[in-house]
Amino acid sequence: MNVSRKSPDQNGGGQDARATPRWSMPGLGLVKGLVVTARNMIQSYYRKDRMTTVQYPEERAPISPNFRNFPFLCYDGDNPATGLRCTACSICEKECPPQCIYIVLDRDENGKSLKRPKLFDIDISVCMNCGICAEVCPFDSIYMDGQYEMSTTDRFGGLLLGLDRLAKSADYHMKLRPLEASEVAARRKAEEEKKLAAQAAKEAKAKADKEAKAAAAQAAGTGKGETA
Amino acid sequence: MTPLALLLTVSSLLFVCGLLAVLTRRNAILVLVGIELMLNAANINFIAFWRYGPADPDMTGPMFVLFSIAIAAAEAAVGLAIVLLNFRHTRSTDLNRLNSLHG
Amino acid sequence: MILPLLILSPLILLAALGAVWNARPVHAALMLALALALTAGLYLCIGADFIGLVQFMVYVGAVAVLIVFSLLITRPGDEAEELARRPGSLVTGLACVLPVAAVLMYAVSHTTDLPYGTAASPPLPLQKLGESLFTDYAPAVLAVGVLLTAVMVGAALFARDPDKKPTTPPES
Amino acid sequence: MSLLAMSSAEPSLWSPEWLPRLPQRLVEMLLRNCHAPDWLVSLAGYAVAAGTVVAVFLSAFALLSLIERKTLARIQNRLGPNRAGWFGILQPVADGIKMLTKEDIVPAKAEWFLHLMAPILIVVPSMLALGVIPYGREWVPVSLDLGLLFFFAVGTLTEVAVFMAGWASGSKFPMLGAMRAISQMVSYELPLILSALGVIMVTGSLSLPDIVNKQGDFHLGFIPAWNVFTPWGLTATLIFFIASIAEANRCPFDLPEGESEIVAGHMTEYSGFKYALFFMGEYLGLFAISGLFITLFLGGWQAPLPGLTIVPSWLWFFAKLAVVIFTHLWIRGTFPRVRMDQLMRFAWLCLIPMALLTIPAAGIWVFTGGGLKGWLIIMPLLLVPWLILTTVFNRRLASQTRNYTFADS
Repeated sequence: MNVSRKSPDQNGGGQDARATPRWSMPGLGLVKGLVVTARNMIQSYYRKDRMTTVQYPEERAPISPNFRNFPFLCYDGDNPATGLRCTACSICEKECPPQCIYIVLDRDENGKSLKRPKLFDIDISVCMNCGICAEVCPFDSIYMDGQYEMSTTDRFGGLLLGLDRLAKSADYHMKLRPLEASEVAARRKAEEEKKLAAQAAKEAKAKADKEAKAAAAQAAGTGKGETA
Repeated sequence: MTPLALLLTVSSLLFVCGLLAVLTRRNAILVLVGIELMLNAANINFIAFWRYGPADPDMTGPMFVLFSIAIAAAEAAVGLAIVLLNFRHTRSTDLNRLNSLHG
Repeated sequence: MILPLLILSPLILLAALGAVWNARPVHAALMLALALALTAGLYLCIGADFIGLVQFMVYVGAVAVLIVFSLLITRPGDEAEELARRPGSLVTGLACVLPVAAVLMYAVSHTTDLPYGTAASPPLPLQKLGESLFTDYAPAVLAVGVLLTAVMVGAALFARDPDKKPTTPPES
Repeated sequence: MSLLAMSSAEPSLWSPEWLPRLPQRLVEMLLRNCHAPDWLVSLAGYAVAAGTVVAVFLSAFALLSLIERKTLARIQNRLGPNRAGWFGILQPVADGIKMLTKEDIVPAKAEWFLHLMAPILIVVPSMLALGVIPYGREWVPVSLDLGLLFFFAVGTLTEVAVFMAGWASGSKFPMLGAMRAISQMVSYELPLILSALGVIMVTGSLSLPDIVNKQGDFHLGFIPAWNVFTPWGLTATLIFFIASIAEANRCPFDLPEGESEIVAGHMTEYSGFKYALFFMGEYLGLFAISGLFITLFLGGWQAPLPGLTIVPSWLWFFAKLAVVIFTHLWIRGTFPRVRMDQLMRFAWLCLIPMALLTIPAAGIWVFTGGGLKGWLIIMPLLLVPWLILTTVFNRRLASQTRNYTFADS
């Protein structure tokens, strides 16, 4: 009894049950059990911490940051058409075990790749939420979503997600899983800076080269002229 | 037709039914069914004669039926216990296969 | 007063015939339960309320259930093909039964000559029944008590597994 | 019919005591004014009386199906049904609509006739049994001289019905459930009837209204003379209550329909309205056996204190019924299901000997004239065997204690 009073949980009395005395009043254990359930019942009316029920459609339990469901595509900025990180490299399409991803590369009129998907479909009736697509993506584009209310009345179209429903902004990702998203953002920023720096260096180098070449050409010209 | 004659006819036909079951059934439990029917027929006779026969202030008829019912229950219990015991040995309740004692 | 009897009697006989003729043992046992229950109704109709209810309780509630239960334990097959294969037993059975039926019907037809056709005794007085049960019939009650105790112990001993070994698998 | 005895008292039409019989009397008055023949008047009266009982207990059944779920939920710190209507008050309606509109499936191997008859035969005995219970001083639907015997006799019909359900379904789980149910009912019927015998001995009557009238006095001015307040009656009350839980197939004796073991026992192959009938029969049976329990031991419709007799007697009956039913729910929410061998051993080794002992104890109580002397003689007579039996029972169970290696860690 002492134990159960200390912790008003359902398993109160579990400890002293093990240390059963040699002889106890027959029927006493039954009464003890009845007391436990009666306390449960009465306290459930005034102790809010006993009731763990979340009344789902009105209120929702917060989902864990580790909760992973179907994939989504991340885009930077405000416009999903231009900011999409996906380059339609088709790695995820090839790695997907149930092959639920379908990608068509977007090309311009000359047939040159635009490095963005024209079509990006995920059939979530086939997807098994393994997360391999998110792992293999080298462009930080595809991530696992936290959305779980996916039910639809349309068995085929409703479960085939196209770009319009897959594309979600980087802010959404940040809100969904701040830890992972900020890490990714930092890395991307660093890469971006590196790229910029590299480009700057390259430009500088190119410029220097050009200048050097020009200087050399000039020098050669003058030398030639001199010799001629 | 008086009620007495009706009841006696019913009871004798019931008895005949029970007898037929005892004679033709091969399953020991269904033979017991026949015996119950015959006991029941006898009980109907007792009640019929108590009610429609000569005045019976001592209620011998119902009294006899009470004892008969008690004994019928006992008989069914013992009979079925024997059948079950036998079933455990021979895996059968067929009376034609209970012939290991005939010489 | 004869109308309920006229309705119940053929029903009892039909149920009894069902118990005798039905090829499926469980159906036969259920028909027996029906016949016994209808007989209880017959007793209720002719003023033996107590006997009727006791009949219902003991026969339907105990005996019929016991029979059904042992049928479940032994799981007998249907007897239909056996009955069809060996009509000899049926002929013999009928040959034995018909003379009995004839004798009984003869006796019954002479019983109707008795002068009393209507109810002679009042409906069963319960108080008096109980009193005479425990005064005049006390030795009989004691004997039945001893019998029932012996039966209970005996049946329990019979039905008990002598050794706790698993039963032998049935030979197919 | 010799079975039926009309009640002859004719107090004022509008007294609260007569309220439940108002419909019956109104119909009778109406028919008399139309110069209907006497048999028609009494027949219509009985029909209306039966209709009243059926209406009351069917609505009580609907209410109980909700209250049971709410109570069990609260015991487990849940909320229970709260969507249909205010606090889930329309849940029984929703359940009913669901049940009625479901497809009625009869398995291919089932015997359709017995399969159909079984649910009907489950409901009928419970309804019949409800008809003989005295609900109030003036409210006895059918007053039988042999009421108690009638109650037990129709109660046995349930066994046959359960067997029919199990066997006619033509499948394994129903069969197993039916076998469990029959062995359990047969075993627990004995202590049930034996513990009621003491009441019959003390009252000297099988009529339920007589039994209630006999419990109308008050000892020392405030202790009601209910049978539960006697030493033999206390024992018989406990035994009867335990056996009635088993007879109603409720937890912890719900092996016949143990969901986690054999799906739903004999009801496995039933659906739709037939399943609803089983459900109804079970709850009506619970009402009936609790009503009998109240009638035999808790003083029926008698008020618990002398000053409270102004409250209509049938209200007292239903208050007691509510308490008893709540105890059933409480027990269901508390105890785990027992094992089959424990169940049987408990009935045959513990309950039946004790129930047999209550009969001589009741005899001694009558001959000593009750009072303190009766208590002093009877208490040791019952207490000592009880302690011995329960200790032996506990020992035998304790020797079979099983250690669960992983669950206990």
